[in-house]
Amino acid sequence: MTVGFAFDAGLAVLVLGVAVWTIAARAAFAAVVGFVTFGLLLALVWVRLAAVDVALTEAAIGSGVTGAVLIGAAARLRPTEAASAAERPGAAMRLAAGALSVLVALALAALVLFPPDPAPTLAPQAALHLAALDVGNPVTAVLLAYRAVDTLLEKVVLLLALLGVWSLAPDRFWGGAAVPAVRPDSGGALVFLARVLPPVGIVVGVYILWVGAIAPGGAFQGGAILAAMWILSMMTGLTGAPEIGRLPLRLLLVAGPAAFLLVGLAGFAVADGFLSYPAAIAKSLIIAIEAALTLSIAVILGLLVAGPPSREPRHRDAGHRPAGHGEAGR
Amino acid sequence: MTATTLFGLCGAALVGLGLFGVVVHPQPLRKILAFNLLGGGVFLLFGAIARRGAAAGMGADPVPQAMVITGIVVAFSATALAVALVLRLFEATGGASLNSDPPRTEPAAGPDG
Amino acid sequence: MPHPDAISAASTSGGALLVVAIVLPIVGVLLALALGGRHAERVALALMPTLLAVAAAIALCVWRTGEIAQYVVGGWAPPLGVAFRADGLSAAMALTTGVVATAIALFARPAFATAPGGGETRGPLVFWTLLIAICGALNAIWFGGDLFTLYVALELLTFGAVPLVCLDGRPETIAAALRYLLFALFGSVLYLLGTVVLYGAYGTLDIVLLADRVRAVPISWIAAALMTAGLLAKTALFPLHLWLPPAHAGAPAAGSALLSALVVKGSFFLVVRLWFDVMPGLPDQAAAQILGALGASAIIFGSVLALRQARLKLLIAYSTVAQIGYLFFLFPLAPKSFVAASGAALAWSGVAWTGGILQMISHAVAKAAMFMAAGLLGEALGHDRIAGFGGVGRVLPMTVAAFALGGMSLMGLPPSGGFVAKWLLLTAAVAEGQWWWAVVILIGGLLAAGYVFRVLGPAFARSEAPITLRAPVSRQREAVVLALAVCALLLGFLPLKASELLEIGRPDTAEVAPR
Amino acid sequence: MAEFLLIAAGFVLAMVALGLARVLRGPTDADRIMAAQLLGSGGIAALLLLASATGVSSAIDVALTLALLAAFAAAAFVRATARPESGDDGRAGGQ
Amino acid sequence: MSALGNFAGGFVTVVAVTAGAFFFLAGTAGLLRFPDPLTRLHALTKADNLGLGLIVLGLLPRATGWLDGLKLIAVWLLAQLVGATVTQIIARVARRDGGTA
Repeated sequence: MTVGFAFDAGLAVLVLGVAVWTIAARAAFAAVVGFVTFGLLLALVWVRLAAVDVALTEAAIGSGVTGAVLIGAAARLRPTEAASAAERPGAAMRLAAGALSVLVALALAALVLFPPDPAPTLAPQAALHLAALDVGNPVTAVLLAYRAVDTLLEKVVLLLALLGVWSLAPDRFWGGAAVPAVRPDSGGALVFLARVLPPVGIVVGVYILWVGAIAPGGAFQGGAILAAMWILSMMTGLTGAPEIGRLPLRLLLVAGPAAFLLVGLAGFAVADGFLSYPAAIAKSLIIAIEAALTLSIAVILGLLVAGPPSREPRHRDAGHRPAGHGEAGR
Repeated sequence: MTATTLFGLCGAALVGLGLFGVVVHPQPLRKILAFNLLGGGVFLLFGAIARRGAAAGMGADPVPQAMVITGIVVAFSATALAVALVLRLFEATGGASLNSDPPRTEPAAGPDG
Repeated sequence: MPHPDAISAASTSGGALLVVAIVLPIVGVLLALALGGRHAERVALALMPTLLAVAAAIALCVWRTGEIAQYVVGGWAPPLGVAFRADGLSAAMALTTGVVATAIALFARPAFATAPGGGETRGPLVFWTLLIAICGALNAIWFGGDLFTLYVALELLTFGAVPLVCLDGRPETIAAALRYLLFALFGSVLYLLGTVVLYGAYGTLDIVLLADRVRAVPISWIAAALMTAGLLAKTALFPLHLWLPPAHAGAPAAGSALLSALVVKGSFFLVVRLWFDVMPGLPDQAAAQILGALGASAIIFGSVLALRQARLKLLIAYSTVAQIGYLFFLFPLAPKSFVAASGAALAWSGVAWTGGILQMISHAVAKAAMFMAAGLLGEALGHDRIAGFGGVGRVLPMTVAAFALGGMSLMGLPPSGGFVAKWLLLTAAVAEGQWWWAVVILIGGLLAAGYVFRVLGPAFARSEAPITLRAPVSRQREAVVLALAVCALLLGFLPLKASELLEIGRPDTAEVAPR
Repeated sequence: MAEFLLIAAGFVLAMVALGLARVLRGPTDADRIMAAQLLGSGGIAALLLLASATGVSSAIDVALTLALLAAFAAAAFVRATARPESGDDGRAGGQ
Repeated sequence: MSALGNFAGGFVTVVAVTAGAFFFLAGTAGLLRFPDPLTRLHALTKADNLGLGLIVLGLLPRATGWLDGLKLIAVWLLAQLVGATVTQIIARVARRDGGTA
């Protein structure tokens, strides 16, 4: 047994242990903290699996932003826990669920233990066209070129999730902003952090975006870091959440997918059809799309964490789009 | 056994664990957590497959990696929407239980906002 | 779908239309979100007929060539890249989507209007944007040629559908939406798991390439089981149907129509794709019988529960649970005999195939009409208690007639589309010697008659008290609903020739060697 | 040298595991939230050692990301457990 | 880099990383042994941050370029900053809740 394998075995056991804790913990808050550590450990696993792009995504999203969403929710839902504990399913149901889960896990384990030989892979084919795209990072090539249409659809999924969250607001708040449930404290360590961290975070986020063309990184990871900085700033009240009815905000939201789509459609005219890039400028186009996407992703993620608007829009007649009808208000 | 197999098995176990949690936990928030574990297990299985497909100077097959990244984004979107729904339900009812009575279609079943 | 050699890695002449069908709604979503306000409604109203026209063009193209239309995105041929494909089935589903969505858009106009000069409001913006998004997601599902692209499209569909359920913001509908979301997410993660297993085994997720590579080994079975289970949860097949009635009944009428008519068909369509196109080589007698049995239980349970509902929208929602059941007779009745050597079996399974798909289409059209009719009744009367419907047929004859025409399709009365669909399934069941499905089809028809007449009986009865309408009903909206209901009826008059469209892209016997 | 670094990474990870076993059990939420901090230092250290041992220098970017976001859990925690503000309206939280 | 430099670098790495690992040991020991959240927190953050610093120091000679070295130092600085803040936040919460479960 090599040192590397021993390390991996320890890591796997730790990941599983934390996962068991997440399921078994009595209090929801304890489970959520378990889940956040699970995300952090998973980033390590991805590095061990030679998937640094995924590790970056997991670190930024899986632990960072998801953690912020879940921890906030767990703290707010604490009063409901006692009531729902009474709804635990009976022993028979639990036994059946356990049996089913074990069955599925065993079937999958069998597949893992007896994999097909040789292992199927698309790596050689992906490598073949990298030169034509002039993109050094094969994962970026898959996301932005070979399977660009998946990425495009996924961005629309993000937008719809945001619209879904917004749709939960009461009518009178439509067009308004999400106000944090608690008053931001002006002094304090957190506010200090929220002042100091964002400049660093922006540099790192832009670096991750830029390096994505040649090394692990890219739009989503970069955007998630930028979003995290914005969220931190909103959490501490340094910046208010924006009003969702504003035209500039809406334009920011759709800028990334729109740029993606425009370049994709331009492919009909100047290249080999939808979502194909002219070889000479493929790399520049990909970086341009990624830059636009990063911006939109950052805004969407930030607003997803901020939640539905909880305040009436302030400029009812000014601004591009007066929103809401106030008679239902206050 | 290789490290790839090991993490593949880890993924399989996570899927089982997540499946169990999704079915057994009554609280929506815990179901969401379990769903995320389940997703993590699926992604890990995919990661093991990608690692086995290392070729052409790449440490892992990039196609599954890209799909996992897309999957993580989708899973996050789902989590955010689900959490927002749970919180809204809590605000509206003071509880977060799924076992409500079947909805009474109130007067004016029409589409009012 | 045919052998991979039969399909080249290049796009076919009409292939670009597939891109249009998928990209146009995405453009629409972006425009609706960015411009907001009344523009969302305008974009949606302009887009729905356009999509219908695009679907018609695709159907024409497929019909003319008699072959699958294909578009290779970005010129990257599968397995590295992704292809969109349209066979006869996809074209027919896209057409159905176009017709139903256009009708829904016209119907929803007054309900989700934004006052001219007024500001943007929540309901309209969310509704119109999601309507566009759902059409885009469905088109991506009909035309997607890659299992992972289909996964993203499925999620798109879920995210479009869930907020519609709780658009009115009442606690019950929020709970219904949450339950729907959890079921749907559970379903898609299982689907994704199956996809992962397939990639690990065969190194591609392209449907045509997979069809050639999939072998009848345990790994294929596990993948198929996981994906089917996930899709069944999304399709709300009994016993995974619990989420559906509250969700479909809770949405505003236009939303209910969209959910019940089209959204559940998306995941069902993928079950069909999975068994008939991805894994045609998998012998599936046992699985097909299980699916058929679940379908039969859905018909019985759904219909009985529909009979017991006091509220009209819940009755219609439970009838969706039942009508979904019929779709699953496709699997035992149009089994691999499609691919089997004997010519006779081929003829009969072709019948079951046509019947099953026609049931999918006619239920979509009829159910949309019925939900919208129920919406009009609810608005007019101020309630949707079936007990309070006495004599409403004399006041709102068009609406009740639309409901009745839709009901005919559910019962399977001639000459509706539902009649032809059920008749074909029945014939296939008898011919295949699987008479038990025929019995269930007949019982289901009787039960459907029961719950439809529970509504129509009092509605057409002479009522003692004069009916007072709480709100006037727009003739235009009634006309839209009636027109859609007539469409459901006309499906029964489609010449047999039209059903040949559904078989374009099916493998023919000569090509498929037994594996 | 690579082996030495891997052993060190494993050792740090073992310490993290031990710490996790302690803090996750509580008893207070303040204890539990320490788990995030534990990984914020130990997890990052293990990751850096790993990156150096295997020569995957891009893994440093992962560590950088983790370090940036390490405060998130704790920040969300204090925000969520702070005293709720009275009234949802009227406070001008300007941009 | 000369052979001597290589050797010196390797020496620094071994010593610093070993020392760093030791501090992690100390931090965890404190975490396990101290009685209340505040002291536990204190032990943890002080020791772990020092441990991380030493490990970064040990890895610097192995960095493949100036950018990697810079990033290593940035990681440590960030961890310091974030660690200090988080410590203060948790301490405040622990004090507010009065250590009650």
